[in-house]
Amino acid sequence: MTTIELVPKPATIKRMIDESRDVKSYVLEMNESLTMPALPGQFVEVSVQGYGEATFAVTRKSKGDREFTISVKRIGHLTKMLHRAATGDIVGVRGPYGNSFPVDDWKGKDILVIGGGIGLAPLRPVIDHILLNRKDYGSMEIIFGARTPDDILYKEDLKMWESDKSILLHKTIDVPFEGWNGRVGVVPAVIRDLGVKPDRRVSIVCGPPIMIKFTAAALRELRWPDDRIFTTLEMKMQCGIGQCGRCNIGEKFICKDGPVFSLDQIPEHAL
Amino acid sequence: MKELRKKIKELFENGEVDAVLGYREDPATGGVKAAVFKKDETLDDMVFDGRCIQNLVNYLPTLVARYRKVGVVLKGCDGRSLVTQLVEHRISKSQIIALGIGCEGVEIDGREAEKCGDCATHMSPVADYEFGEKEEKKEPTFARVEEIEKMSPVERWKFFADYFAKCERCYACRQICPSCYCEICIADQQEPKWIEPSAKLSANTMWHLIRAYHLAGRCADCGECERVCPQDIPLRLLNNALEKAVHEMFGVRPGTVPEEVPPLVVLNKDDPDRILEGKNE
Amino acid sequence: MANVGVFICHCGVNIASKVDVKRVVDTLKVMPEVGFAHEYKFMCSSPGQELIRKAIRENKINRVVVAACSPRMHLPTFQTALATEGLNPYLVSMANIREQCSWVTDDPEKATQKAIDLVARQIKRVVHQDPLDDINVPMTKAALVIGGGIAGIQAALDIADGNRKVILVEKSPSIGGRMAQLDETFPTLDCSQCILTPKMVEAAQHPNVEIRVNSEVKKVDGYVGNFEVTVERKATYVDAQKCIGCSICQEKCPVKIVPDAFNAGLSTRAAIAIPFPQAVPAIPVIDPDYCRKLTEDKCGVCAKVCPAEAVVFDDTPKQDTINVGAIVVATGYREMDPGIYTEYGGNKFPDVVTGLQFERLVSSTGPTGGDLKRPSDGKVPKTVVFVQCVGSRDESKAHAYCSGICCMYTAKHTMLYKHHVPDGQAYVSYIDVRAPGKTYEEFVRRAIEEEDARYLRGRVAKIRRLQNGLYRVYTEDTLVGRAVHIDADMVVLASAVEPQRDAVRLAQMLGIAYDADGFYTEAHPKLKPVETASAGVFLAGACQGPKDIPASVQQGSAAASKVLSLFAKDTLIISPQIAVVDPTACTGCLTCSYVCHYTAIEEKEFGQRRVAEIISGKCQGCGACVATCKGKAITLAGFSDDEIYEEIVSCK
Amino acid sequence: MNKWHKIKKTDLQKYVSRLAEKWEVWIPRLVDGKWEFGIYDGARDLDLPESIIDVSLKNLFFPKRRAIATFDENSKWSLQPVSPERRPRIILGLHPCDAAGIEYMDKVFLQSEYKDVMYKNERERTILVGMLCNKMGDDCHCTDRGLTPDSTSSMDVAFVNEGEWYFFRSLTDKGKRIMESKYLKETDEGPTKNEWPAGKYSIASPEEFMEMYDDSIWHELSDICLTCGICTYACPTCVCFLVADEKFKGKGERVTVWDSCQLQSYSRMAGGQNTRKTPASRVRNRTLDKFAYSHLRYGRISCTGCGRCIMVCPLKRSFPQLGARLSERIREKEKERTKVPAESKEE
Amino acid sequence: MQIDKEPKILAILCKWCSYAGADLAGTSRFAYPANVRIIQVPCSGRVDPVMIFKAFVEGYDGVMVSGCHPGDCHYGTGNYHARRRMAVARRLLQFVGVHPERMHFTWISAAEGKKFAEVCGQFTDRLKMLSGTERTLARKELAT
Repeated sequence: MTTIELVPKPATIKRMIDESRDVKSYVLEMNESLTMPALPGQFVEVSVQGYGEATFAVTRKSKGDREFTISVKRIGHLTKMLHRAATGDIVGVRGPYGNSFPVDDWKGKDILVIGGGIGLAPLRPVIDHILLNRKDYGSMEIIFGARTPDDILYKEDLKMWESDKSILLHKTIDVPFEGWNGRVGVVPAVIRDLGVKPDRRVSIVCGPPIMIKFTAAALRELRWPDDRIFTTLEMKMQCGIGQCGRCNIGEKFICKDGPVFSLDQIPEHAL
Repeated sequence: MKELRKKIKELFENGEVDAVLGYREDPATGGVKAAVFKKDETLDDMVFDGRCIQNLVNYLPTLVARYRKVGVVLKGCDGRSLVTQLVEHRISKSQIIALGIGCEGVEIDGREAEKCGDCATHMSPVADYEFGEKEEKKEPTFARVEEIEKMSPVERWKFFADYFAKCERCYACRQICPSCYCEICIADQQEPKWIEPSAKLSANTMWHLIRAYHLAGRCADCGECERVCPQDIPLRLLNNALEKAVHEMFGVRPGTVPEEVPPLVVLNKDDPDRILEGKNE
Repeated sequence: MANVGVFICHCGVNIASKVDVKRVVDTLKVMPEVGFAHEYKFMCSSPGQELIRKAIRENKINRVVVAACSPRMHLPTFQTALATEGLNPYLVSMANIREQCSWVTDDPEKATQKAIDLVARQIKRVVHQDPLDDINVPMTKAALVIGGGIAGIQAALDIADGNRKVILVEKSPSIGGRMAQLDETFPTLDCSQCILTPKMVEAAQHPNVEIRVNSEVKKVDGYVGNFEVTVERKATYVDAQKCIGCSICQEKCPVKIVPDAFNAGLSTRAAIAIPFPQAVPAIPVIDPDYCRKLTEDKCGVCAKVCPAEAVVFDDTPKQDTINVGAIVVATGYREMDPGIYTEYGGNKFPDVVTGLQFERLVSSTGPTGGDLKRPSDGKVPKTVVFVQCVGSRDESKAHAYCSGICCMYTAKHTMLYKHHVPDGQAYVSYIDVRAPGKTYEEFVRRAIEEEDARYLRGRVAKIRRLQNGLYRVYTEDTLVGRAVHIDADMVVLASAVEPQRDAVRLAQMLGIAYDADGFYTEAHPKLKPVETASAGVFLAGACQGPKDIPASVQQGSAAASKVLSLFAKDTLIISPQIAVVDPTACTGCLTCSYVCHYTAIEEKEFGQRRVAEIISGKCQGCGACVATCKGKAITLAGFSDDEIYEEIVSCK
Repeated sequence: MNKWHKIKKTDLQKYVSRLAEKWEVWIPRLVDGKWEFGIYDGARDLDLPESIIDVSLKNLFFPKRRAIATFDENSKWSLQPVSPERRPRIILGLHPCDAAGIEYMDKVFLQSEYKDVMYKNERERTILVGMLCNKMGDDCHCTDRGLTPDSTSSMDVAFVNEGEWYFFRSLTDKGKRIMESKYLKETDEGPTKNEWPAGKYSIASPEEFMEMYDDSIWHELSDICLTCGICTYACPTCVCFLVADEKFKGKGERVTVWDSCQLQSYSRMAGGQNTRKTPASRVRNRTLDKFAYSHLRYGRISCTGCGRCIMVCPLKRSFPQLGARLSERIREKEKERTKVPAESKEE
Repeated sequence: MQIDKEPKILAILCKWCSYAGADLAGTSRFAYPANVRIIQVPCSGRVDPVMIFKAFVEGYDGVMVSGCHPGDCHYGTGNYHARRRMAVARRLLQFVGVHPERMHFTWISAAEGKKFAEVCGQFTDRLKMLSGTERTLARKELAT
């Protein structure tokens, strides 16, 4: 290795998709025939020259490893800059970092995907992977919750998944909203309503910290064992390589030892 | 001291306080330490003397979150900083029992602290109970500030730049200051970076200017910032310069009048325009 | 980041003669932010705007910088151009290279350099501009009018005629205000009540007007379009629903010693009484300080005689909240208590009365039934001295301002006096006569020339009561330069017009400004005469400053038209360039609230903390709070720290 | 084991001057009453402190501000890594705890999947010439941390101050490179071995510390802490950093800047979430990181016992005492637990 | 000592009065030195002294802040708050060695185009009188 890992490589914004009020997705193509071989659950550090960097889950791959997509919720200074970008702009990327969902271990199993808001982003590659290798996996059920209908992401994917006979999709919004005829209620409540059984299934959960916490509680109530509940944690990460220090849960670094954990691997306070 | 202990005991017994913030003898160092005394703890090692330089007000916001009612031992300068805390809704007076102690000056390394030489507030302006002598008020002289003011601009900048260059940006001055309590300090903000994170003269200058400005009309001159500065930057000098300015221009001595709103948010249509020209009048 | 389109305007030769526009374009088009750069003769023209629109369509620019004249001139033009192409109008920024460059720089080289710098800076800035959406606030299309005097009645009627609901709150038992107390009005000498009463009745009967007498505003929450006002109805001890207004109670009530406010304290009335014969509503009220039932639990005659069983001794004050979208403040004035003028014997000599008391003394509904008699002995006064400017234009004792109405009503008084006492002599002690209204000067001349009022220019020094019951008025006649004294039967003091006693309290509730005297301050002395610092709160009548009936009525109508034009929209559209608090960064010190001129900053709960919140309906976007916030928790959209920082650091 | 070489104390300055011809030599020097490392320029007499040097060596390997890349604002993307400093250097006069600090930084930056090449470069260009301590300073407590004032681990050359002589011995091949000198005489003698007292504050094991995560004691321990973070800047093994871009007049640098887990801003995420919002949680993080996490990650607790945290603390709080208090509490809890009857344990 | 480089001036002007005044200077063709850079803010009350500090650190020779005359503030009272802030900022900057002539805080109305041009000219002249060292504080490099 000749250059410091912390210095990113350039990638070009190929396409931008307005997902919701405050979320945009960016399809990034690596410049100079570089690749980004991200596995489902892995993340990248994206930087804007002059404005530092931030962590984003890779939410889709395309063109082999040349292109990948990130979804950006406008929340901090870097995401604000990204939202001002135009196609053709160049950003810096480094990664992929972190572990990934053990999709190979799950072969033959039924999968339950539970996403809240932008938390669906790191889970989408898992869904993509299963759909691509459909016969290797059993049934797939997706529960997706958003705060309001305006906050629903990946509308095209949802439409596709809805029409796919091999997927059972539940969409829900947190509180009643004019013009919304679908399910209403927060994700943990929906899980209880549906009474989702562990059976031969593994579940993967991602969303805001509070949602993960209560979803885990709901699943445990339904007698899901901890080692079959997977989550990907969104603590503050910066360096992505286990050096800057801030993303630790006890001795573990989320960026290095995670971000994917089954609940039995992390202490309760990490939730 | 006896009376103070007696009063605290009484307050505990009557259930009027759940904890008392004071100073405790520290046999390990021969000094004193800030300490939280609880109901059934001994008060025998509680002290108040020249070694009690630390401003305890900084701990109050954390403590009032944990205890229903907190007693606090206050020197005059500490009391002044409590005033600002109360006005800015940091702490509710209803959660505080202020135990004012007539302060005869405190020491740094065995010598009277510089701030005490120019002290005009020996008793806390807010005190539910007062102990000890309440010395007569006098006006601060700001002799050290005046010395600097006598220098030429070039000399002044040389003087401060040498200090600013040394700053490590450890923010000990910020952390120890009761009045520095922003959720996100302007120095930690990413965009825009009014103050760049790395320690260099330009960013350090920004930090010290902004720190001083943000404390203008609020600083109680407890001097803690200067005491804890690992690089011995004369931070009090900056604070004092503005304390002097605020008094000259607006007639306010921050923290000396309970419930007085900080002068920089006070509307006064009659301020003379000459203050914009920096005239010393 | 971003893809900025840059458009440089020649402005004919206005810019191009000094600035090498071509060079500006060439220098800037290599900036990494710039995706498109072009020059044109007149950017503000249709083809110029089309250039921008085309670049948005074809070059996919997502930010625009127009370098042309001052943004004060054409920013809205270019904002519209963006909006037509579906780009948010707040994504354009203007570089002022005409007023602030080509027109003020002599050297073309320097002008070109400066232009490059200014445009480059705007390019850097525009990247940090974010899309903003106009804020739509729903509105309650009902108005509250505070004060039932002529200004308030006029405002209420005009709003009601505009088909909007109005709640008219009046603290006394009847609407009508000061005008109801007047006898005849200048300059036409028509009977005040004759012109006022129909209006009062119209208000009472108007289906869109709800009159709430005996009521006061206690609290005002909310903001334009959405005020929540707490109104308290005082205990009146009479059920207004049941009362038929027969006034038997008033006749039978044995307590007849209550000072009659309507007669300015010159007479007394019963403890239960209708305030005056033409009162609207004509419902009596019990004065709890005098009523024997309420003070001693004796008597109770009124309840016994009432045919409608309307007397309720256990009445209590009641509060309720009303929702309105706009508020008209028409609380009027009060006459200054002349007691401070001890040298005039104000409040001490029975026959030294105020202007308003004189009105009652000559009024047919007054204590003397319209026969002018002096209060001390009922004698018809043969000599009356009218003293002008008592408390007005007298900074040392009372007020610096001119009360405006006294010159005219004094002229009227001399005439009324002459009509009542044709052989009497009226003297007027004055400083200047101010009669600028239509036919006002003629009116004063008539008083002097036709009605024999004797005007003496000078200030009255002292009034002494003589043994013979006369009052010696020491004054001077500066026009001839000598001291004079007049022995008068009666003296009338033109006591100053003052704001109501509780004017400041109400102003603070409403968040409107008031001057040092306590009169409410309009938003702009010339261009916004009825608006206030609080959006949705308007002023009418003498609460804003001394004024006569015509002016009060005008202002009432003006305020009503402002209310109606506000209500003409379906929702309230507020500029998005306002301040917003990030509650996660706010410490809750609330020092920002001290600097807010519009009382737009309130406290709210956020998790376990209290933080500041800016009411978007009230915020006007000045940014004073932003500069106060040390933790930078407040952002002013359109003038954010981001944008200003970029402008500071990107200057070469 | 390489042989001892001895050098007359009066010759040391000459020896160092000779070294400085070829190398960049860093030696301790007194600046404003504090010992810190600086480049030897021969201007002052060499004076080597016998114990702790106030400012740790961290800044020489992992500076407070470190530009990792440069960029030009006039292009869309121009981030280029900075080229590393290649000049070889010697750091002379560091102490065993300093070397232990470097040993720990090696684990963080080099024994990782992603090696920090800039740090690696700094290490490779440096010969560490350590001086064993003759005494322990007031705040020194290395003997509590599995070190002694004469540990030589991680040094390339170690030397001992004894009487009129310094005894030098190279410990690595790199170290040998500076042993060729006319001033250094090979000798069969050696310095006398000192006996060092056992540690004052024994501490519990990392596993036991881990058990304390949810204990209420953190409030007590953080009650008077200002969480100013000055201890973390002074600490030779606190290497947390933040990454930021700094710009001026069209040029920019991406820098790493020291950060501190004691500061509220450290764990604050965009949007306001903060996993370490309370002072107690921050004090806990630092304490457990020193005594437990580091051990679980790298097999060694990261406190070297240098005592700098005590020296710089505005309140003069003693970190070793804090560790001891915690260990005491662990033992108390242990006792309580053994008292609890077996049945109720099931709950 | 005079240095020939034109002093660089940052003028922070309120939108309603002073910026309009600067526009009027243009409309009336009152020329003033080309090194004045104007930033528009809604009100002088928006001006945070932090901006002034930054301007000096970034290398401006002079900083000017101007708003509506007292009593004329479009937002009622913003300029009164600005007056207090600017006064304190000036005292602080002077205290650390920024030459008093490098700051100019004033009121310029929308009708005072001539005044604006004059103020800029005089400010520039005064700055030219200062020596190079009297104009420091500004950083020179990225890492300084």
